[in-house]
Amino acid sequence: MATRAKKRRSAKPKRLTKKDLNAMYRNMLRIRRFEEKTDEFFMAGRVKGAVHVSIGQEACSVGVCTALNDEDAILTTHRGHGHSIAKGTRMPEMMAELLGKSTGLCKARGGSMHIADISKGHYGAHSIVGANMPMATGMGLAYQLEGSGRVAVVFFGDGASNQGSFHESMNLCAIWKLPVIFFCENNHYAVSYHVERSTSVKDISVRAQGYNAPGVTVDGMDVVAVYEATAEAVRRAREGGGPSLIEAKTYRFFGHSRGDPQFGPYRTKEEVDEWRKRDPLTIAADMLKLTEAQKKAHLKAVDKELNGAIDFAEGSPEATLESALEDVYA
Amino acid sequence: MATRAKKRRSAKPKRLTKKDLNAMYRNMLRIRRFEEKTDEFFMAGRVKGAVHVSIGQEACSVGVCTALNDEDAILTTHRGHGHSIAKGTRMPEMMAELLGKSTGLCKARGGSMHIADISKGHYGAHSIVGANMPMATGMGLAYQLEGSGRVAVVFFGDGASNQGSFHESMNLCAIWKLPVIFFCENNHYAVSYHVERSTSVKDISVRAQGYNAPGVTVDGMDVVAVYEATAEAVRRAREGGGPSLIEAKTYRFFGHSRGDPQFGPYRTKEEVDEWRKRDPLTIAADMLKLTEAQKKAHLKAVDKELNGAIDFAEGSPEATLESALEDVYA
Amino acid sequence: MREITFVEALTEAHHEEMERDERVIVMGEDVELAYVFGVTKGLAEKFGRDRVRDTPISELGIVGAGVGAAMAGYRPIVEIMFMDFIMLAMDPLINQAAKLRYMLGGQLSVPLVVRTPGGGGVQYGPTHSQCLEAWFMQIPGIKVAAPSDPADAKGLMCSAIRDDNPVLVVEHKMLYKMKGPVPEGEHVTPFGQAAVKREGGDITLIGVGYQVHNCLAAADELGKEGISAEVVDPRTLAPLDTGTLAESVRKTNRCIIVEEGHLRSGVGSEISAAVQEEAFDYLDAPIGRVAALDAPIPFEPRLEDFVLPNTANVVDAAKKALGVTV
Amino acid sequence: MREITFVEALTEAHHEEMERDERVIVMGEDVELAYVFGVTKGLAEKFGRDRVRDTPISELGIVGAGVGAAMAGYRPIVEIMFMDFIMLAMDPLINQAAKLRYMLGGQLSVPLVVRTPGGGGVQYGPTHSQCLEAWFMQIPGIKVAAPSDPADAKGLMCSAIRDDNPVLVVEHKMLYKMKGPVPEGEHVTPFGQAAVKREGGDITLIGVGYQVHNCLAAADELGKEGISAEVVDPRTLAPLDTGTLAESVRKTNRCIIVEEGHLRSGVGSEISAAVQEEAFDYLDAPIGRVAALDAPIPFEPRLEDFVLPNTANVVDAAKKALGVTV
Ligand SMILES: Cc1ncc(C[n+]2csc(CCOP(=O)(O)OP(=O)(O)O)c2C)c(N)n1
Ligand SMILES: Cc1ncc(C[n+]2csc(CCOP(=O)(O)OP(=O)(O)O)c2C)c(N)n1
Ligand SMILES: [Mg+2]
Ligand SMILES: [Mg+2]
Repeated sequence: MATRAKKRRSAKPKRLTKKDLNAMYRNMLRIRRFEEKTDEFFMAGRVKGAVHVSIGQEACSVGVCTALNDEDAILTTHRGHGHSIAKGTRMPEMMAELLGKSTGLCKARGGSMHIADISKGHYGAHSIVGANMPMATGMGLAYQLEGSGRVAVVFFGDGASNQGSFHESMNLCAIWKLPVIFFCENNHYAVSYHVERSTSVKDISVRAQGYNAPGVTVDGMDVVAVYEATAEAVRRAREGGGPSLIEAKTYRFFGHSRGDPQFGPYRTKEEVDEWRKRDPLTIAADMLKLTEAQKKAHLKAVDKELNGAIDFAEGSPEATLESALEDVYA
Repeated sequence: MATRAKKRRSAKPKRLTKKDLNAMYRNMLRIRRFEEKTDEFFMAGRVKGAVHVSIGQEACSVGVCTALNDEDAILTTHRGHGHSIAKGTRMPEMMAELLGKSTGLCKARGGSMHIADISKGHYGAHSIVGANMPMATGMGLAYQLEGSGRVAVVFFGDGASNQGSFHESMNLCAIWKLPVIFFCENNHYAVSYHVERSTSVKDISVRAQGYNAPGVTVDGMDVVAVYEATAEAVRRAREGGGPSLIEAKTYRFFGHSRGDPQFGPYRTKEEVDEWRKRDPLTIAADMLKLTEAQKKAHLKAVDKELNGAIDFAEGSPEATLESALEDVYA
Repeated sequence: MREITFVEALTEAHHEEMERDERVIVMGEDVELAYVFGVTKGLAEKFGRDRVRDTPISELGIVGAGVGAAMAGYRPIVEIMFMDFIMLAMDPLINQAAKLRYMLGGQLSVPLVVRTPGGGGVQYGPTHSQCLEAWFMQIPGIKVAAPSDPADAKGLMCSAIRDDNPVLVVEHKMLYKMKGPVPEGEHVTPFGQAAVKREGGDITLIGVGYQVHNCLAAADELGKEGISAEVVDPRTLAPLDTGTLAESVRKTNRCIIVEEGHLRSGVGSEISAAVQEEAFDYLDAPIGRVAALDAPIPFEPRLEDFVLPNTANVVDAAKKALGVTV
Repeated sequence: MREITFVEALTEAHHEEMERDERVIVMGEDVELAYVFGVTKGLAEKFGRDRVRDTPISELGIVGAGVGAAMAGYRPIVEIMFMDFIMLAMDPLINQAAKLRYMLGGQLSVPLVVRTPGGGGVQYGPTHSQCLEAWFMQIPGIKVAAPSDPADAKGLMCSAIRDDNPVLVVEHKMLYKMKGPVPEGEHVTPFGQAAVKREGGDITLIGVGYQVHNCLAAADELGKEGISAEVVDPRTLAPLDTGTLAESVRKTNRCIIVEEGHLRSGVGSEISAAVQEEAFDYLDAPIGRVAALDAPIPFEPRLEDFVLPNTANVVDAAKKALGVTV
């Protein structure tokens, strides 16, 4: 692993073809269906613990991950199912984790908030809000040292952007020109707290100026817009240009987590309905001019995969009690 | 203590008279002499522990504190002698603290890095870099709640501006419009680490943009420039306009602390000499067109005060051992 | 006596103390709607959003701001949504709040309360289930309360708010919905006084927070076999009432300490060390400790149950101390 | 054998391990010039500023970056300038580094070393003198080393760097300039093996880090009065070699534990609890503990000396345990 040995590859973002876009639609649908199922299982008491679905935000997951290679890394949050699936995380083992089975990605220890699939460059959901940003910085440092041209993308929310870790990480990445992309999904709420109250700037992307890094705000419901902004940041990162901050304005259609209704104490049905009109799946389907039949075909294929994953998970043995004491040390 | 009871006073910054400027010169000289003595005592092994003198940065201390009322608060750093003196901290009790006497402001427990004089609105030097910013935020919150029109000023260095606490505090002050002034003394080094390497922006004041707050950079060797920028920020704060960030470019003429020479491993004699040409005392003396005789008179008065403080400290009893176990709890 | 839940008892303490002293203010994530565990319910409506305010996700900043507001004469209560997140705020709590009074020569005090839910049982996994009380016990200048029932929750919370020192109140998540008698009107429980929650003569079971209930259940089990267990709850961990704990052990000659934190260097380590110092000549068996097994707390219910201490663990440890074959 | 200082031993460990494995990197404030205590001296010149880099003052960020670099296959060593500042980095160390391997189902490991100077004696006052080892001992998934002489400093540091787990190495400031014999060439001290630093039959003195030297000095004093003290150094606190500690106590029947942290819930609490469990029947007196008095560490030299444990405290505690009137 020679230090800065290899020359950095300059990667020109590819232009999306119709086939690409179709794949992106399909991926968003995979996320949507997976999370609908997860929510259903959660309500039925079959998935335990803390579960946060990202329904409504699928364009962020898919737009970003489409711009990455397999060797690139992502680090995500408590709301990470979408990112996981978009990055290629194996769905059966992911469902097994949610159902607490021995075959789960985390061996039934981490659950929804800690899904990871290192084999796919998915370095984990991290449930401490903001904790993944310093980690991404360190991964970027490693990638720079090995001169591999790999990039690390860290997902975080509007709420997380107020953690000190954001500041320290952005500064570190900027001074060292690390290949790290800070992707902020501004879904307008941190639990019940609106971004306008929590955050002193209108566009979180403005904060990039404090680090001499580029910052852009994109439509987080438009998978192509997300892809393009990410592809540009990836190019820059691979060329040694350092970090970028991308803010995607988006919305979660469901409640924050367990027990939180879709609307109620802190947001109105009208607001949710308004955003639902901009469902990222609808937008992508419209771009693709998908017919009802085509949509059905997508759905059928996705559900087949999903049912396979569920079958795998349900058919897997429970974790043994002794396994709860393993892997504490390497 | 009625919540937001009183109307905020609008304070128009006063125009400095020659008398004011003379007082400012005198105060800078008081700091200079106090710290020269402290350094001498330190070298002689009479002042123990960690001591950081601010010689070269006196214009910051005095420029800021001249813009404050007695009821306003300051919170300072490991390098806080200057701020302390400028805010009116009792010099005899301060010297007694450095010499570890029972009459010391901190009863010989805190030493140089924790000088405080609450009776003068000096809420302490804080030796954990960056820790004073959240505290200042809380004090600003208290002042807003009591509607008193008081402001809190927090001093910190270029190095400290990279702590997460800076980010969290700026954001909190901005969303709540708290009367807090963030005063960054950019003396270009954090111990041996140059600001250009540690900090991703040229002017730290730029970071204010990330919080939708005003940020300015001023000449930290010019006491009038510092005063004016502070007075404007104070006005804004008292009127409910929220926090400001002021960056003062300055320089410490001495080493970082014990054992660190004035120049050597990380900076050159030429660099120090260059900055010494802009000694804040010289600049102020020139503005005032002080004669040699006038300067001598200042010096004499200051040394008299200083010697009185030293006499007080030397004449004070040592702290009793039992006192080391007191005041742990209220 | 009327029965209310642990959460209701805490909420009541807030209402009463905020009425009593207008310098009491509340800050935390989602506290206005009391959205997570409900302790701050109704406070924002009653006392206004100046005194009860939602904060950004900035644990360091808000605890630090709590310290500052306390320095300026207010009495802030800062909620940390899960105890695990307090790791982000160790500096303001330990390097500042706990030391400022001493370090500044007694010039001011820091009447800050930080309250936070600790412990497992809700399948939240490794980073949302920890019990870290022992850390805070080591630090001079900060007090630690760990109530185990609604009456103590109210009484200790009122004490905490009135205390001129920083206080950490640890509320176990599994207690929140538990009901119990709470006296009407002012009810203040002093710090540093352990409570004998059940008398017995054969062995002393010392329980921390929620684990008091495992001790009580174990005492029931042991009772069926003719063993009379005394259950003692220290209630505050700093100050720690070693006198009452040792007194019980001098009577029963045997002692088991039950906590939900990890064994090595846990609350039980200190209690064991202190009790053996004070009751050495009375001990007929080694002091035993029951604690979480040596792994992070996994989220899956069976695994979580396995790692956390349970009643059977307490019964077994007690029998071992009594030389009864299990 | 050649004698080198504690600092030189640590520096040597860095040089050798960095030569041995190019994935070893070093980060910290002012580490390039090794400006504060000198441990990283010469590394930047030799290995370049890519592998040895100064960082901004961002303790949370740099420890977190260490975690990330370790996740990506590097073996970072992060220096925290004073142990007290580690409070800013508890989250990456405890919620992330110590748990990631377990929490992600064993998919990766986190070979991170954090090293930091702890303790008093240099008049740096309340926020630059703390000993917080006990906190880390409670957390499954992180190891803790506390060397007391140059040979162990080198040996434990090499072990720490080669370990695939997160390791905290606590270096007492008063040890840095201490000289002692260190074998030439590769010298790796395994974790979890206490060392008997001096044999004796009447009482066991267990010392943590720098306090081993207070124990040795106390043993000298006691020897003058015909009391033969055995001095044992656990060397690593997690894993903790309770076997060797208890074995010594089974021989001497008496035990005093000496640490520089605060007494309540300190390292001594755990050692006391564990030793009495393993050696209960052999104890002829309560296990005694010597630690810092119950106050922050004041800066003034006389006051500091008063609050910190000293040789006389150890002698007195030992005599008390032996029933000798002091
Ligand atoms: C350090 C920390 N503080 C608080 C929480 C509790 N918490 C979990 S999610 C969440 C809101 C996060 O908001 P945001 O970053 O906007 O992400 P979103 O939930 O909207 O996806 C909070 C407060 C946490 N997990 N970690
Ligand atoms: C949290 C923390 N990290 C590190 C230190 C050690 N330290 C003391 S002063 C200092 C440099 C501070 O630089 P800057 O903020 O620019 O202030 P200056 O010394 O230049 O006045 C450092 C690293 C500390 N006291 N606290
Ligand atoms: Mg959000
Ligand atoms: Mg500086």
